[in-house]
Amino acid sequence: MVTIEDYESRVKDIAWCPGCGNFPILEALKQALVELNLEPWQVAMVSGIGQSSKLPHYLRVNEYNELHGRILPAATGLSLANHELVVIGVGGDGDGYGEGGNHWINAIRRNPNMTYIVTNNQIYGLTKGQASPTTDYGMKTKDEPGGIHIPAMNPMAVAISLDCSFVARCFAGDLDFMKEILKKAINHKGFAFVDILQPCVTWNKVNTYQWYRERVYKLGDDYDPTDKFAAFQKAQEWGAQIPIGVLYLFKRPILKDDYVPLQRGTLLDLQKEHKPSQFKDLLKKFF
Amino acid sequence: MVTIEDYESRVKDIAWCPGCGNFPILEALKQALVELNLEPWQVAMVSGIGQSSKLPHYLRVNEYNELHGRILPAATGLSLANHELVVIGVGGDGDGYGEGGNHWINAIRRNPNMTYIVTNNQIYGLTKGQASPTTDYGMKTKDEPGGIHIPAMNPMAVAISLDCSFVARCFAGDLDFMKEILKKAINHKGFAFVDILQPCVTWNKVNTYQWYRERVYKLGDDYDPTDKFAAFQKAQEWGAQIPIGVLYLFKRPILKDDYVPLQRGTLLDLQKEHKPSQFKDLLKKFF
Amino acid sequence: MSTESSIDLNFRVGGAAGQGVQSVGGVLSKTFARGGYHIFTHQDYESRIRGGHSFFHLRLSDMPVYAAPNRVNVLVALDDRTIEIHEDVMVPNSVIICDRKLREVSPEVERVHDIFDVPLMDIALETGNKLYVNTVAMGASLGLIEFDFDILAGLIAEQFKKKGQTIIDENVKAARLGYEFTQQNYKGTCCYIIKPRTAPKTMILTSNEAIGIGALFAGCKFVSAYPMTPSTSIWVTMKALAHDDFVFVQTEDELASINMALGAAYGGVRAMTTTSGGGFALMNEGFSLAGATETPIVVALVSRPGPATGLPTRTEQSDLEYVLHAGHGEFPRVIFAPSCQEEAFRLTVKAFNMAEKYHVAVVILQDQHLADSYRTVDPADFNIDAIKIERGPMATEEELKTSKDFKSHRVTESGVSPRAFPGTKDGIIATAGDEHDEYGHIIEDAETRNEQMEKRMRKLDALMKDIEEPLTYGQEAADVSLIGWGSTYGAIKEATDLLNEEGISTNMMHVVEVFPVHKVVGEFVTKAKQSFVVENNYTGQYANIIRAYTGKLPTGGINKYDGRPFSPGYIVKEVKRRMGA
Amino acid sequence: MSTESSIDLNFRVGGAAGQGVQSVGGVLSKTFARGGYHIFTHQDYESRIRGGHSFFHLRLSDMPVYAAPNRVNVLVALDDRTIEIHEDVMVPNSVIICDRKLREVSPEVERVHDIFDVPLMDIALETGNKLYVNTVAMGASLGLIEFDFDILAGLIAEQFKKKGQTIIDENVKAARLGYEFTQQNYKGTCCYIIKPRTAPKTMILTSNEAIGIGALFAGCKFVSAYPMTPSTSIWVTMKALAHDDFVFVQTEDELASINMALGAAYGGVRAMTTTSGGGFALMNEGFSLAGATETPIVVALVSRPGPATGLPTRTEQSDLEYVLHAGHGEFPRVIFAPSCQEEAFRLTVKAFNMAEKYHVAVVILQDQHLADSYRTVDPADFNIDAIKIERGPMATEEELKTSKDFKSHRVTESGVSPRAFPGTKDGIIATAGDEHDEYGHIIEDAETRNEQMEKRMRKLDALMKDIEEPLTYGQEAADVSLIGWGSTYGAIKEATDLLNEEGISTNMMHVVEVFPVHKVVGEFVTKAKQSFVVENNYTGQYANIIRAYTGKLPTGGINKYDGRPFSPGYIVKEVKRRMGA
Ligand SMILES: Cc1ncc(C[n+]2csc(CCOP(=O)(O)OP(=O)(O)O)c2C)c(N)n1
Ligand SMILES: Cc1ncc(C[n+]2csc(CCOP(=O)(O)OP(=O)(O)O)c2C)c(N)n1
Ligand code: SF4
Ligand code: SF4
Ligand SMILES: [Mg+2]
Ligand SMILES: [Mg+2]
Repeated sequence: MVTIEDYESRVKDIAWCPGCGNFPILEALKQALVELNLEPWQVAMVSGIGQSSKLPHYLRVNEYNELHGRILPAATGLSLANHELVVIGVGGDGDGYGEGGNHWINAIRRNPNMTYIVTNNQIYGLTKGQASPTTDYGMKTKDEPGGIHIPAMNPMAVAISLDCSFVARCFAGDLDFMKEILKKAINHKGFAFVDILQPCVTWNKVNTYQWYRERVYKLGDDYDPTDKFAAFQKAQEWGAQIPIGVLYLFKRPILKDDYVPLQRGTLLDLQKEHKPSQFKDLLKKFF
Repeated sequence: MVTIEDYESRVKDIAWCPGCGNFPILEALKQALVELNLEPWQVAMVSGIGQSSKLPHYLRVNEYNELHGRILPAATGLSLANHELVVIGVGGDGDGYGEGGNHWINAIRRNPNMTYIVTNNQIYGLTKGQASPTTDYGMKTKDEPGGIHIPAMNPMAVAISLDCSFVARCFAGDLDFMKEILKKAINHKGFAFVDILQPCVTWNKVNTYQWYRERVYKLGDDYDPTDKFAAFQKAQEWGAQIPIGVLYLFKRPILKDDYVPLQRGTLLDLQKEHKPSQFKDLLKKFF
Repeated sequence: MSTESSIDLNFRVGGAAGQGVQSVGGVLSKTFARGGYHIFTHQDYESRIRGGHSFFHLRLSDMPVYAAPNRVNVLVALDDRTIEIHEDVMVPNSVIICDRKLREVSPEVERVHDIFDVPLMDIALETGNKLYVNTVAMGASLGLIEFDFDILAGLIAEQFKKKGQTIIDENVKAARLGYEFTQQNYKGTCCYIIKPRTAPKTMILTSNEAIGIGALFAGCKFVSAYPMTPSTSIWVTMKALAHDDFVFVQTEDELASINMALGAAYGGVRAMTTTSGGGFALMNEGFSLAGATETPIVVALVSRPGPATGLPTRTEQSDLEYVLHAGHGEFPRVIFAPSCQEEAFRLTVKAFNMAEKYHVAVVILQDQHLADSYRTVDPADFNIDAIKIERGPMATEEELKTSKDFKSHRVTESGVSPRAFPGTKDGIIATAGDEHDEYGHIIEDAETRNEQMEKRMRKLDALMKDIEEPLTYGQEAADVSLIGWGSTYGAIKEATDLLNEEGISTNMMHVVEVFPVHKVVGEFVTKAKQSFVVENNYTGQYANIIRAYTGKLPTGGINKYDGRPFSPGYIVKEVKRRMGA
Repeated sequence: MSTESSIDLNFRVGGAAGQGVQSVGGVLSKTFARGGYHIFTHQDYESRIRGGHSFFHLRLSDMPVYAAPNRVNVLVALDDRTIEIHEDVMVPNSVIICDRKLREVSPEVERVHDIFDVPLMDIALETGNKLYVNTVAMGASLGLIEFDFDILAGLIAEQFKKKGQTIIDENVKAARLGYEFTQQNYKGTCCYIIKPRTAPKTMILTSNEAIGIGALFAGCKFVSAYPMTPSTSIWVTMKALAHDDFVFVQTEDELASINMALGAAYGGVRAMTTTSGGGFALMNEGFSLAGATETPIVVALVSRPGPATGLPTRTEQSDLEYVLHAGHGEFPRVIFAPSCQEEAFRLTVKAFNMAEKYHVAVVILQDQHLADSYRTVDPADFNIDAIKIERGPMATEEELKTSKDFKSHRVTESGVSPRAFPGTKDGIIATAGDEHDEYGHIIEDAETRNEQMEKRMRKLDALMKDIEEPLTYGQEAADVSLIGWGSTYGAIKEATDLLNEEGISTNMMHVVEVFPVHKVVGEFVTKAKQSFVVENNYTGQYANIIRAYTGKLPTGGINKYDGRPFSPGYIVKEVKRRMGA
């Protein structure tokens, strides 16, 4: 039986501000992994650069800490190299929708088997409070005291428009719900995209725990996440009411299944078996 | 009066294949500019790299021929430097949705005042027929004789999900309609995104003139492009029926209007008036 | 600095991120500056917003100072780790200020050091808010040298102006209580009485701020950038100072940053982007495009230690050869590396002129150390009236009207083609990243290629005449010659003085207009008996450049790559080691 | 090649893109190869799919050949511009094949050249399809030297196998009619009777194909790439040969390409990405990450002339210093530059071994010229049985089980840390692009930074012992020493022979394992009386590297940057000019 202690990191000095929304996310993820009875060595996390991208250092799993914005290519490569790994990407809203935007829309299209968590604090945390693509219109930041004049991106709507196979939103202030969604995401076959509303107690004085708490509500059992238009409509809600839960589910081919060699085993297995002589015949074509 | 001869390029050797869908696009654009009575020097085009990105060389306008995928940043910069210019970006589907994907989603969000034409031949033309993000699922290419196994991106749906201020589709086989849409796009205040179905007679043997012609139909007068959900639903049509016309219109602030200095004139004017002494007082803050 | 100076006091404030280390250090710095003294500061911080350990080093002198030594007279400990981390650089007659109610002090430390217990928290609470701890610390520090309290009070009033009179009053009171507590209770040996003096007024600023100001004065009207430590403060400064006088776009990534700036520059405005090494890596393709299209652009690259994310808040000079060769293909470029705030200002203005005179990319290569260092400077060195805006040769309206299309890339002797902006009546201005003819249209033939390639490369010769000689300092014939570039200036200069004082005859050459390489560089190496290139990097990049571009061979290198800047003492020690001394 | 050879015939087929220039040239090449001859080809084409002008140069010899001279014996004109463009490189006793019904020939050309009118179109139409024009041209060309027709017929049959017997028959007939037409009607002086000879069988392939094959044999299981001329054919080759034996991902951009490959490599598989200069520019940040995380990766960079998009289908060696310094910060790397197909194969295999033995990025730097050149090679040089797969030191299962977490970056003497893959039972494998400790976790302190930095840089010394000596050729003591690297090998070697024959004693050194620099390089320069570095670039990049890394100074450079490769004759001329001859 896997226990929470198995996920105890050797890193003790956590570099987040006290009260940061990343703490409950870390906790929920650990609990989810334990409840799924996954061993730490079976899990590989890929993160970018930003506050939440430090997260994998704070639990005990395999980890490739990438550059800012490049989580998804590396995670895709890793998931193809060894599709037995449970691959989880984690990074910020700036990392994912800003620097990494192109990878995000294209990973959705490819549908690798992995979970992608965006800790969406609607701000650039680590670089001290600049606007991110999800910063609300009009929010005042340190260097834009007059307020941000570019409307925020709606990641849920975009992901749905791209037919993402799993689209969910959670709130860092609701640990149990987060844990359940994360378990679903990890169990999902394909690209599971989870945007987590994450209060940044230092730089975002608007979208606070309380702000979110007053607005989020859970999608009910009657909600049908396979209805694209309903999902698209639901995704527009942002203001007085913010839905959390699995917004959209779409069945589509998984990237790995497209590859003939991966039907025989992992690519890593194939690598281990490799013998140059197996290709000998191939030289014939050049005579 | 501006005439079509004014737009005659000094470049005579057009590097497109005979029959390429880029020819009518070039023609439609020229006619649109003439009918809008714009002088060539008032127009500045920014293109990327690919077959259609050669287009600005084939008409007589100001031109910044960018790198592959980087049309939109340069066009945005240009439109802010001199907002009196009529800025038009043109490039391929690979250029815009592949290499340039991140700029596309973020330009939509910023809403600079410009037109962006994507000549969507659903293939990488110049590099000899690899799949692009819009290549139809299952299409056989030279290096994927078994067929492309990743579903195509739906640029209309994505642009709508991002609240793009003007979203249109045309077909290169219908010159007049194309011209009218281009005129609307150029006249539009804000980011006007026009995806043109462009037959590539060399590499795309599926989506031919005929294939498109059998499928495209014009949106009727009763179609309301300001209804987001209707537009999103319309955008899903791809197969037996492909709608062309203005799919979506959304009023939102224009990038230039956010900038105080640009209310006084163009940035270029400001540049010309610049005197170092105007900032003299600013040193006081450092004492 | 040399020992001629009579005052050379080093304060260090240590604490966790978020504790206000920077604000204590910053306010003290400004207080001393207003009191007529010279200061130099160094900031050491981690890549986090709260916690960890950071410190602010403040050197105070009656002479201009350009570097921070690794020694401390007054240590202000705001967190538990400060004493443990810095105790070994405390000099004789130094003092550690800490609140013993908040911090435990080990008996060993106690035995060795003068611990001055100031009830920071009690005083803060007494004045109204535990947040005033920092203000109390400022006062206590100042009290130690009996500096004029009113200057501090005035600064506090300015700083809290927006927060209202009560807050100002409380803070001033907190500071005063700290000041008085020290005066009344400090009995140790670390007592210097430093009175404000009437000296010419100085400005106090960091080198990033100097770049930001330089850009504004140079008429930079467009900045597109993506946040990246330690470069961000350049545009933050610009926005704070002149929000309504230029256009700033925070882009989605650095690919967009450089290409947006290129679009703006093509449109005729002076454009800049700012970044650090990782962001510059993403700009490389656009940098090459600037070369091909001959679009003038300025890139301010503020380096940090690599590879990859490396040490994101620390210092290194490891991007020099990268910048020199960055971008595929071959094209001219200019590299400036400021040695101090004044030079950062001057070189930034010059960068915009060079870019537009020669239609090239100019990189201002700076590193975190200098970028974040406050120093007092003589305002005369920011001579606004002397600034000339040189935009390079322009096409006449006549030319545009009479030529059907414009030759943006006309082949000229200097390689520079007269310029015109799109949107000029009758002008058709075209350019391409593909090889092109004079009109900017794509070509395939070898002759035109050669013509355009040679035209572009000729600009390097043309602009060479604008490159200033490196600075040399010290005796003509010396046993040791030190060579440096960029931010190491202060440390090397002080080391040169110290070595000479110790009887090792030393001179130095310092390069700020780094590329193209001035001929004096090779001559200096030739003349030197023994030359050491001092660089904050591992591989000795400038030494490589000297060999490659002058064919001369420096004797060796003094390198450091731990993310921390050189202190003068470190260089002295390394020189002596090499001299077998 | 030297004049010792008795046969040295140069064919050139010119036409518009889309006219089948490449297919005519390719089929003729293979015909000659099967007939026991050596061939070398060069392809010149524009960045377009139809129109413009392109040509295929085919050199035929009874000796191995490594370069294409700029002279032609048989010119096949498929378009109007061929004659005008190539007539000045026609040698005495040469012939121009063209269909006078399709092409007009000017009286001046007529006066100077032997124009052989072949009714290509009539014969094509007669055999059934105007598309057979190319097949007729193949036959006609072959007829001129009375080569064995059956070899061509056999090749045609293979090529059209999928299209059915009728198509095969018609094509064979078209070729035969062309062949016979020549035999019966050609009366000029360009008649060589070349009979197939029984020579050992050769393979015929391009250097990009050799890299592709090399990667497959080396066990490269993962390629992520974005299409970019002239690199694309590497993975196209791999997919065509072994679609089901490795994983290929066409990415959205080059940022994704390299980072995806890094993810796969971290996962334990051999991974590669391919690109050209512009794409490599976009990969720079990821390249630096490979350095920081010590992830083994191979980058095949096939260069074209820059800056920016430059001349996208042409050749240049202008990315060498860029690759050497690419990526912010400092970290070791290896650069290989193949000189020919055999070396491309060998070096690719070695690249994967080096990457995994030392946990570094290895760049295979090639340029369009060689990438697209077909050449006949001895299959013995593709010795599959000799290939060793060396994956470097691995952690034992025991180690993983007993240590709680794994030290991915353990500090060792060689700098190489034993490796483990994620997903191994009980192993926790972490790494970071931030500076990290041995476990791969982020650190901020100077000591660990130094340890890790030094550990990484030490690998350069360790791997140095695997770097092979450069090839030297020619007499020991010569008046002229030529130095080259990469694709210029053939031209320089032939120039060396020619110069010696002309009485200018010449030797050469050729480098393919370019970085780190082997000590023989400096020694060679020291020994040389006069050394010239021959490079397809403007700035003399390898000469720069020699100066920077050996401190030795070559006499000068022979450079070319018009997008076209060196011919041996060009080098000879340039050497003579420098010798005042
Ligand atoms: C290429 C590059 N550009 C910029 C940076 C600087 N940088 C580090 S984190 C960050 C943004 C952080 O915002 P986000 O991704 O939202 O993460 P958060 O800190 O808010 O969790 C930036 C811009 C970088 N490391 N690399
Ligand atoms: C950074 C970079 N990567 C790759 C290329 C090679 N390239 C040139 S055009 C092109 C794709 C063309 O496809 P598309 O944009 O759809 O244009 P089309 O030719 O189909 O009009 C590619 C990949 C390049 N020029 N630059
Ligand atoms: S700055 Fe914000 S996101 Fe970063 S650790 Fe602090 S609270 Fe969390
Ligand atoms: S390849 Fe296709 S897109 Fe390119 S010019 Fe030819 S037909 Fe047009
Ligand atoms: Mg964030
Ligand atoms: Mg296309």
